[in-house]
Amino acid sequence: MTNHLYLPVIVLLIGGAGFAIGPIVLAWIWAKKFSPQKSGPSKNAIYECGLESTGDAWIKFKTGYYIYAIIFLVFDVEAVFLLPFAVAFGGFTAAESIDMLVFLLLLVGGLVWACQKNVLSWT
Amino acid sequence: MDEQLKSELGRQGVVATSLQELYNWGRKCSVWPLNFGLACCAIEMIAATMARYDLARFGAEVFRPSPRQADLMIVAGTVTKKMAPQVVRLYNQMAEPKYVISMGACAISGGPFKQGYNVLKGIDRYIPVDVYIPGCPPRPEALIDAFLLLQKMIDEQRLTGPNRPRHLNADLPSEFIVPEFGAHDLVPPQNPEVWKVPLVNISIAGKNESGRD
Amino acid sequence: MSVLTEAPVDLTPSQSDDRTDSQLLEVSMGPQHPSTHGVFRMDVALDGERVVKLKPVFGYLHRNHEKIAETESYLGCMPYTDRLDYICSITNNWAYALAVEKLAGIQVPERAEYLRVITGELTRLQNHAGLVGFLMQDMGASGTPLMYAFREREKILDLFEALTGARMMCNYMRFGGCRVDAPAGWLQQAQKVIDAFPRFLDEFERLLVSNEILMARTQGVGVVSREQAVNAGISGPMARASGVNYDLRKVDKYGIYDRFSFRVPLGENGDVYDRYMLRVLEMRESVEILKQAMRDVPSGPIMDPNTKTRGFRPKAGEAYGRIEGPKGELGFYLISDGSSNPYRFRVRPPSLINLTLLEDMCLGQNVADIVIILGSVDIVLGEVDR
Amino acid sequence: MNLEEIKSEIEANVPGCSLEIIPNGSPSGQHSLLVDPDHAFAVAGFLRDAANLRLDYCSNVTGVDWPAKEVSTKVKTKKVVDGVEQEVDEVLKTQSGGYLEAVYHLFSVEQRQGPVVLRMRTEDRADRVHLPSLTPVWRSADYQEREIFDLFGIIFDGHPDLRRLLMWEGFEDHPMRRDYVDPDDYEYEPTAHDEVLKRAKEHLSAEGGL
Repeated sequence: MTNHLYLPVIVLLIGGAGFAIGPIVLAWIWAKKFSPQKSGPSKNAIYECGLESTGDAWIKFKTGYYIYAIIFLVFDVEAVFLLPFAVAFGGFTAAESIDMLVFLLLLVGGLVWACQKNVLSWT
Repeated sequence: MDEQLKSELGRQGVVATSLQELYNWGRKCSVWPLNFGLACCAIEMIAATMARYDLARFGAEVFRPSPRQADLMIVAGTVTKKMAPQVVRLYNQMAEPKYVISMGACAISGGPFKQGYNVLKGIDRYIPVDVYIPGCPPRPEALIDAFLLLQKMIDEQRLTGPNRPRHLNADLPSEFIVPEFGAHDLVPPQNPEVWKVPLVNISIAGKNESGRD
Repeated sequence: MSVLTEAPVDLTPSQSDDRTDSQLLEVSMGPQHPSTHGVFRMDVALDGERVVKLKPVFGYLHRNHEKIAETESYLGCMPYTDRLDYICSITNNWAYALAVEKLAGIQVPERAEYLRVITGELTRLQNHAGLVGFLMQDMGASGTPLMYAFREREKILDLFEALTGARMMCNYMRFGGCRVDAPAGWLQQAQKVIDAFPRFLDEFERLLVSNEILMARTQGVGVVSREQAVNAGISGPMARASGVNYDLRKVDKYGIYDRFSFRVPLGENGDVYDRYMLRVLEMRESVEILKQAMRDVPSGPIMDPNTKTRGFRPKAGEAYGRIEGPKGELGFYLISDGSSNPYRFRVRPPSLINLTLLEDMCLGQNVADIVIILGSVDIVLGEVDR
Repeated sequence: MNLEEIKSEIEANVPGCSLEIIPNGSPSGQHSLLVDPDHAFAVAGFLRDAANLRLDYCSNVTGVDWPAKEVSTKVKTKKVVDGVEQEVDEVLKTQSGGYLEAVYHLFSVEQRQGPVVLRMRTEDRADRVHLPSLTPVWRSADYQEREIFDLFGIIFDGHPDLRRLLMWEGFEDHPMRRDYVDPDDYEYEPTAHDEVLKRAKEHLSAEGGL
């Protein structure tokens, strides 16, 4: 095993996974051996401030929430794309910066449409 | 692994513990109480968590609002009959291992409001209580003393063997019946499994008034 | 090309809450809830985040004070009044003692009146300090402002413990005076605490009063108009925040409050910010009163010699006595039939009656604002449910 | 404005209402005004809106239970006893009570007026326990009337939302009445004495002895 190119990455991966999975497996084995499962009807009931919860939580929400979430998602992903753009900002030729500009303007256009339709304003 | 060897090793910086001690040490130093104040004792409980009495020194300042993440229920205040089903349901919904501190005279036995028609005469009629703190309201130091007592109890719990604690014992119940609201009183008025009335030698014939033999 | 001329489909969410597209979420901010300062339950119907219906449910701490009082003697009821509004026990005692003195026509010596004003205003200070801390905690500043507020409260509780023997349940007043005189050095100690209090208030005001988040979250939230407040029987700082100039210390002039010069702060638009500012300003006024009271405390007896508290049997009759408690107008309505037990012992609970407008204040607000509105009303469940 | 003037003013403005001043024995001097339930709503509206009264702040609403009881009062009567005129005190048996009562303490915020005490009485304590609700006049009476309905059983007609305030929904009797019997929740006490001993014996004998 000459020093394989990706050796440190693999070791790091296994170490990380071990740290993550390890305690969970340990706890699972511990629970299996020592503390038995004691679930019952009252324990699994929905917790609502000590009362028996009535009504259903799966209801139709106002559409405004859904649109708000989608717009947030779009700009969240856009921020991820902007990261490499910001890192390599120095050595850009004209063509590349125009491409980036088109990408940005498309999304800003979307934002302008949303504001103009006052989707984001909340009564 | 006798004590003398252990303390010898301890002096040289080598800690020798058994799995059980490690398990109990870990659990006793991070008892998370349920955010559950009822009456005046709750104010003293809040004062105990504030800067002056500082419950954080004992690892218990994290007050979790939801029973799923709490492992200690401090019944701080008067448990009324309208509140009793909620207290028992919250106790059932807490994850094992769970403990109960009955704080204040009202939670122990109804306290000054014993003759009230809407007052439950003590929460140990429905759920098992681990530590009782007398007082009305007990001082914050008394609550900290209760925590120390609870930590000592957790420390002495055995992992295996016949008298292992309830959460390690499959056939001991972890849920208790939730009382219903009846026409005049809670139905059932107490939980016979939990509330065992010691023999009260009241002679019905009423020979000796004071109730003693 | 008829397609083009067709009206564009309107995709925007309709601002008016038409029921068709969204259902209501029934949730109960129930007896065990971090925001309710005790066991108080609100059944809330939510349209998304906005409150559409709010029904409070009481009774989870109904400890039957009034039924038990009918089997207790007049003196025996005094410790029960500590547990009514268990944050300010001395003002409860004062209200009950005042009602019994009105019922039986008892006089109170000078020094006792001064001690009553001093301990009463100290109670108001620690109640308002605690409230400001809890209000910040409801707003999300979890812990830190409450630590500062409780640091001040602990100093005052030490004074009470030195004077009456108990931190919270002082049982300090008697019909015709006070139970025990101030021990040696207590007045100097109290003077030190009073002198240090404005520093805490300045610190609080510098940190919080002009804090943008606080102003953004509380201004215009939970508005109560002046007429609404009076008609709904709202009293105390909550009524004065809506501009109702009705402070029993100035109206009834009970005790010796007419000897002190202090101002009564009033709010304009009755929202949560005004109520918060009311408490901060009232703390300053209380410090003024305390300074004047500490300056001229006379010496002398603290109990009216010819009233016996043991076998106390007032003549048959009734009396309604009230004081300006930290939460509002705290009244006791006593009916006596000549025996040693009160025939009817009724407490006028300011916390319960200040909650009358809770639903009106919360309709249309966000869920997070309910928590602040309830916090600004300043309820204590021992007094709400009695 | 003492009570007589208020009484005359009400009688002038509210036709046909029968008012009665109930004297108050204690030195507090807070005499009260008994109103008959039919005109109570009109009287309340008048008291709130009258120019010189303006009692717009109903501070306290209390329920009181007066069970029927014999009141024997000694009365000095002149009686002819075997031909001689003599002072003889005779025991007079009068029935008092036998009704539920709602007491309203009214104040005026504008004119800083003292308490005006308004009383309403029901016919009897069993089934005719209806009284008009004054919540539409003073919103502050809302929860307090619900509490009186819960603990005393007075049914307030016209109340927007008359439900039990403090006890749970299924609770049946009215606990603050003088003749309420406590539920038999057994109080274990190691050294039971007098009151608790009596209850413990009743409980144990009900349970078939020990």
